[in-house]
Amino acid sequence: MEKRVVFRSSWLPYLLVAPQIAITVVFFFWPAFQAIHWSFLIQDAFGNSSQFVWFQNFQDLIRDEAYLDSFKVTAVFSTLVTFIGLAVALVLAVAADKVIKGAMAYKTLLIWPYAVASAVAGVLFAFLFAPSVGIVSFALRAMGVDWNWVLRGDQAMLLVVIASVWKQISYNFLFFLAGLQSIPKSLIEAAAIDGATPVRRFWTIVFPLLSPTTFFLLVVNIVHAFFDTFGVIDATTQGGPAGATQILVYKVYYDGVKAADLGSSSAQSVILMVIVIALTVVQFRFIERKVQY
Amino acid sequence: MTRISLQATLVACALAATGAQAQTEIQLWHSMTGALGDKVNDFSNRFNQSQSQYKVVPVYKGSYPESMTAAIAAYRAGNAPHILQVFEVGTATMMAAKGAVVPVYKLMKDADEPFDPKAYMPAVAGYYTDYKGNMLSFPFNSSTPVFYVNKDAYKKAGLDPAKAPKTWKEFAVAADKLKSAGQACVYTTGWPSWVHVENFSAWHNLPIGTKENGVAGMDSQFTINSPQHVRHITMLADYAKKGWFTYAGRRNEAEAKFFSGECAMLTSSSAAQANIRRNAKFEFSVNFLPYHDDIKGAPQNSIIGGASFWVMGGKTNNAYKGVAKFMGFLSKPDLQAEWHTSTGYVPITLAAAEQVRKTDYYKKNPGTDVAIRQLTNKAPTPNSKGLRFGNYVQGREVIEEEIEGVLAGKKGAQQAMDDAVRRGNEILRKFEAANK
Amino acid sequence: MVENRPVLVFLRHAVLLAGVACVAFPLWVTFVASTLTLEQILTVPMPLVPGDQFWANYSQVLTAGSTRGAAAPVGQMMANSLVMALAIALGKIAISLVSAFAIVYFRFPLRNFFFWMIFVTLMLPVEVRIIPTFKVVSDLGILNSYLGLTLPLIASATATFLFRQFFMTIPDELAEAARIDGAGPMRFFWDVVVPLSKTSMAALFVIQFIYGWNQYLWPLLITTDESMYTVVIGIKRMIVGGDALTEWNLVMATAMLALLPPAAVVILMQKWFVKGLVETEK
Amino acid sequence: MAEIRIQGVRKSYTKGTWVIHGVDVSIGDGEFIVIVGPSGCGKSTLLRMIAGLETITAGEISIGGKIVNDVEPKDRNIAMVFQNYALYPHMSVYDNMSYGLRIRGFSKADIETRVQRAAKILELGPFLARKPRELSGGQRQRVAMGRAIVREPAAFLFDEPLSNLDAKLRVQMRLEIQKLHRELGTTSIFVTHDQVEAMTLANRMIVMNAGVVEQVGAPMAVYDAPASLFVAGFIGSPAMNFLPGSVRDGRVDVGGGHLIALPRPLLEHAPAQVTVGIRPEHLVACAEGDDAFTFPVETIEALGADSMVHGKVGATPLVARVEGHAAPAIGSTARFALMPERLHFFDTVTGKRLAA
Repeated sequence: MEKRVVFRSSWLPYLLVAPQIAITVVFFFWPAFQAIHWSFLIQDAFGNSSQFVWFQNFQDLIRDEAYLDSFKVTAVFSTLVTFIGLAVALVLAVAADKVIKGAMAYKTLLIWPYAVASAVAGVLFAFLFAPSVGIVSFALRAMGVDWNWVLRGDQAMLLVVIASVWKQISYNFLFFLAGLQSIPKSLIEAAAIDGATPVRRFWTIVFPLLSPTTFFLLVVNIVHAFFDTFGVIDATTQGGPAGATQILVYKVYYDGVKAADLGSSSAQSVILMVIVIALTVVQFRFIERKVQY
Repeated sequence: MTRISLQATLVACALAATGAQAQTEIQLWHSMTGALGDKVNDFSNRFNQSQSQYKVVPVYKGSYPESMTAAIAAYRAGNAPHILQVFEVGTATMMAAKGAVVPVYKLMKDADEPFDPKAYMPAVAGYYTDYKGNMLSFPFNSSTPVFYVNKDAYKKAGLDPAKAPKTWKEFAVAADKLKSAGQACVYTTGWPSWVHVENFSAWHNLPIGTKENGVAGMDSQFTINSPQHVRHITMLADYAKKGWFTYAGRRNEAEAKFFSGECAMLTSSSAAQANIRRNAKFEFSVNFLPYHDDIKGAPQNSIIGGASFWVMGGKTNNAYKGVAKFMGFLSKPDLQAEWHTSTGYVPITLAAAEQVRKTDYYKKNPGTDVAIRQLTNKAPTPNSKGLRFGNYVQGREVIEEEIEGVLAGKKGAQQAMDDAVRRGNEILRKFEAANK
Repeated sequence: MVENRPVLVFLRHAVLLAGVACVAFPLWVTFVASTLTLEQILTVPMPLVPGDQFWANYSQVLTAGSTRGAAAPVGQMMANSLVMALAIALGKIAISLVSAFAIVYFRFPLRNFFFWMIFVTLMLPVEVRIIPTFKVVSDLGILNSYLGLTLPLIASATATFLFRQFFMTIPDELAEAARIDGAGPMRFFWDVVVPLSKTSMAALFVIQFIYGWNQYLWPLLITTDESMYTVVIGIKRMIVGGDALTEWNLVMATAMLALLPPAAVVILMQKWFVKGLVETEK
Repeated sequence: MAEIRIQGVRKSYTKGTWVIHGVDVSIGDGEFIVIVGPSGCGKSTLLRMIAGLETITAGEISIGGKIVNDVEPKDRNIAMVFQNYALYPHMSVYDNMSYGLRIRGFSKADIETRVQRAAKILELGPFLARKPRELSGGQRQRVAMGRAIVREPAAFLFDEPLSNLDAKLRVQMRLEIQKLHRELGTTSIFVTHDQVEAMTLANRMIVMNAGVVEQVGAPMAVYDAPASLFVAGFIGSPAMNFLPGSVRDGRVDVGGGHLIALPRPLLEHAPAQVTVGIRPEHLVACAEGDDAFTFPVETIEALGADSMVHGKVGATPLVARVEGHAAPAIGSTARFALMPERLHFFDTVTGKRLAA
């Protein structure tokens, strides 16, 4: 789509885009190229010596089982966060869609976690699940669960998944609700007249019609799980135990900042960039299709 | 900013503004929180009042890794502090950073400040001394892992509270009893790698790595997959399975489990004593770390943890004179004795240790001398004077990951320690390559 | 709704109430913990009704901070967070508005190139290029400054796209009428585009305010000076208490303070918030 | 007040494809010109070129004797009324009307008098403080005109200004525009696709098709003598019946056994294929026995005053307009008399009117 009307000026548009382009170049492109450059170097922490090593950082990564594990962890983590988050939000949205009384109140009560920083969410859950003082840990132990996420990877994973899902539910909920409310009532009424039960109506009419929203949320949630959960992980498990919750972004941060291994961290950044670009292309294609549709 | 440093800054600003004869400001970045932080401020103030040429400005910069990261970034950006407190695992990284740091022995020599490395406790100074015997950084807060026992729990389990287990064999007996008596958590530990790999090695006179634990050269290799190491880790896993050992995390999370009474025994830093004393509602004792009596030479001596002050490069000679003066000030026996008794960290000079010993402090505060005694149990061997591995922040994490893997039942101890050695060596090689 | 069986209605409310309870539970525990003494929290299990330490804890954190962790007063951190959130939100709106205006209402060489340049930034979340970005900011000498906190986060493809989409819906005739009325591009921008974009701006403001307030990794990296901490990282630093035990009551009070402003913005500006969410993502 | 001359104006967006193929018209001072044609015929583009909103690829446009090809819209001394009114939604009616004056630096008092005068003419007085969204469609339309009037420009340009209104309002606004033009006497160019608007409003109309001016002339002149099949079909409602046929012996065989004689002046150079045009209103019902034009009645549309009689001659559908109650029964044979002077003859191949 293009505007029919245009203003003509040989300098004004450049002036107008200048701030954005300047910031983009300085804080996006320069660092991105820097990352690519560094991924070919081995440097000491203080930047006093560096050597060009071609693809050695990448080769090391491919052979590093911790890195491969991190891939697996990321896959498991984002899958869980995405599916649990979507499922719970969908149930809530379906329930809220049909509620007339108190709909606004429910909505208000359900959306505020979006405003909570993931690091703060992490802190809240770290407190709830703290091994010795946490109230949920206490309840779990009282129920006979051997709850110790500082050692048990699956429990640590569960913890960060719960915290991330908690934070993401409001977002999914809002989109599902909007999606549900945009489905023409007449369609559902027609199905009801055809004799379909509510459950059947949901699966045969509502859910398929929601699929654009669902697909969109799928991508957004995967991206969320990839990046926005950094705060949750840093505030709770810090990637442990034994790397069980070390997602890719956390490893980039850890290796680059805490372990001062800039070469490896940069190589991981480059790999992440490729992944993100792939994800974006998927999303973009989807948007294109939606436009045609 | 803490209030005191804020004041200091204000004063500095005021001085600069009035154009009065400016003092040379010395930035000190540290990671000491709470009472420890107050002590650092207090020492700085006292130093500032003792003379008028220099002004030490202490700034809390977050945890050890955070403050080190900040300093590295600041160095790269050209505004590093004069003095940086670096935790023990960062030692090799700092040593390798030629040009970024000024070795303390050189600093003191250039400033004509009296300095005798022999005045420092060998178990402490050794950690920060290069192969030629030159002290590279100034040890500040040093502690060592000790063994805490809940005497009340012992009593309840029918054990003799006055007799804490000396060996792991005795430990097993006690653990069994405690468990049978219904103790929810028998034993836990803070800092797993520091206690159960690094100090385990030193305590049993076993090498952690070749080349004298890396002190003699960057081309060292880890040796923590020896049969003795594997046996110890296997034992821990076995204890965990029996419910005698509860893993609490990589840092000091275990301490809360001990002073809340949940766990009856704890191995963690000697510096945790003050905290435990404040919070524990029961009697406890501080003891030497348990050892395996069938390993020859055990118990040897334990090694330290904590942090030292590194002097960053690229500053004026005048500022370095001030830094040297400050370090001289900090080594004074009075000050060291005060630091030791008020914080639980060990004194760094022999004179200070002697001074405290002469008082009745240890009698009044049983257990506070355990750390020193343990550190000086025997003259340090190449295996027990310290360690120096490149990028050991990462290296230690690898070891801890592997131990966690064993405790979680994911792999056997042999496999885990082999993996730890292999992965650790990769980090060492990379560090070696980066610091050619 | 087609049928309204009481059982279904009941079920729906039950599901929703359960959802609300699950969502609110952590908040409740946080609030309760922020009104207790540390000793009360450490007695496992902690009570689930508020205690009497509300004023004590909150005034402590607001004016002095934790006694054991980083000892920066939370009041200062809140101010930093506010500055950061406002600067990011307003800055984003400003630069995105003008760049979207240029891209939509002008034809000029490199226009598509610029457009793609901005688009590509969508693909590079700050987390991915965090270390080199840090290096850039450090080279520019703006570590530990508001400039360093905000500038790198101000460029945003999302906001530019939102405005671009919105401008596309402004009828062409409006610009034509303005041209005939004698308005130049900037006059048109100020007199017509900006007033018409008000709702989009409000929506974007809510989203970006939250985004700015909740930043974690970036301020974590570039602030090492306590006077520059934001409240989100301030909390985290209270937990890594080194040798001391975390003062959970104070941490939780700080957490409440950290989450209240953005939550208030979301709830009070709910209409804009929902609009902003839906539109920025389309 | 001004004369507008359009000479050899052509427009293309992409090289080689012309949207406007070369228009030559001159519009007299105070004239009301309607450009009419189906959508996509280039009429709006032409208007926008006059306004200065589109560049002129070739040719010249002058307003008041001054060539304006490179003159900014604001400096052309024209005002424009848009189809969707293009009112600034966030400004009050008063501000909408005065915006152009404010930009041009008119004094407050001056603006006030002009706006009030326009408001009076358009009966907008009570609405000046309102926002456009608080107005009805007709009122918005009037505000749009008010915005044009206050400027007192040399020419008004109307771009389909009535098409967003409902049928009734459209008729009313049409009358108002007529009245306005009578009062102000400003040169006006009015673009529409609605031939009724064109017929009723225009002093002269320009019929356009596919970027080409088909015919320029007074409405009745165009109606009486459409220059082409296109114009003939476009002007008049219901549309003219076209009976294509081949010429034999001076007569056109339109099928169904009907032969229509060519008027004498055309006889000599008539092409082989000729289309005969008959407006539905020119088929006059007649009694049996006459030399009639007959076809079987298929459908009747009763409109009240008139009835439309549909049928086919050969394969060609045909409509006749008869008096409301005079419709024949469906299935019966309708009989009509043809009035030779009302018949139109076109070259089927070129579409051009056959003229003597």
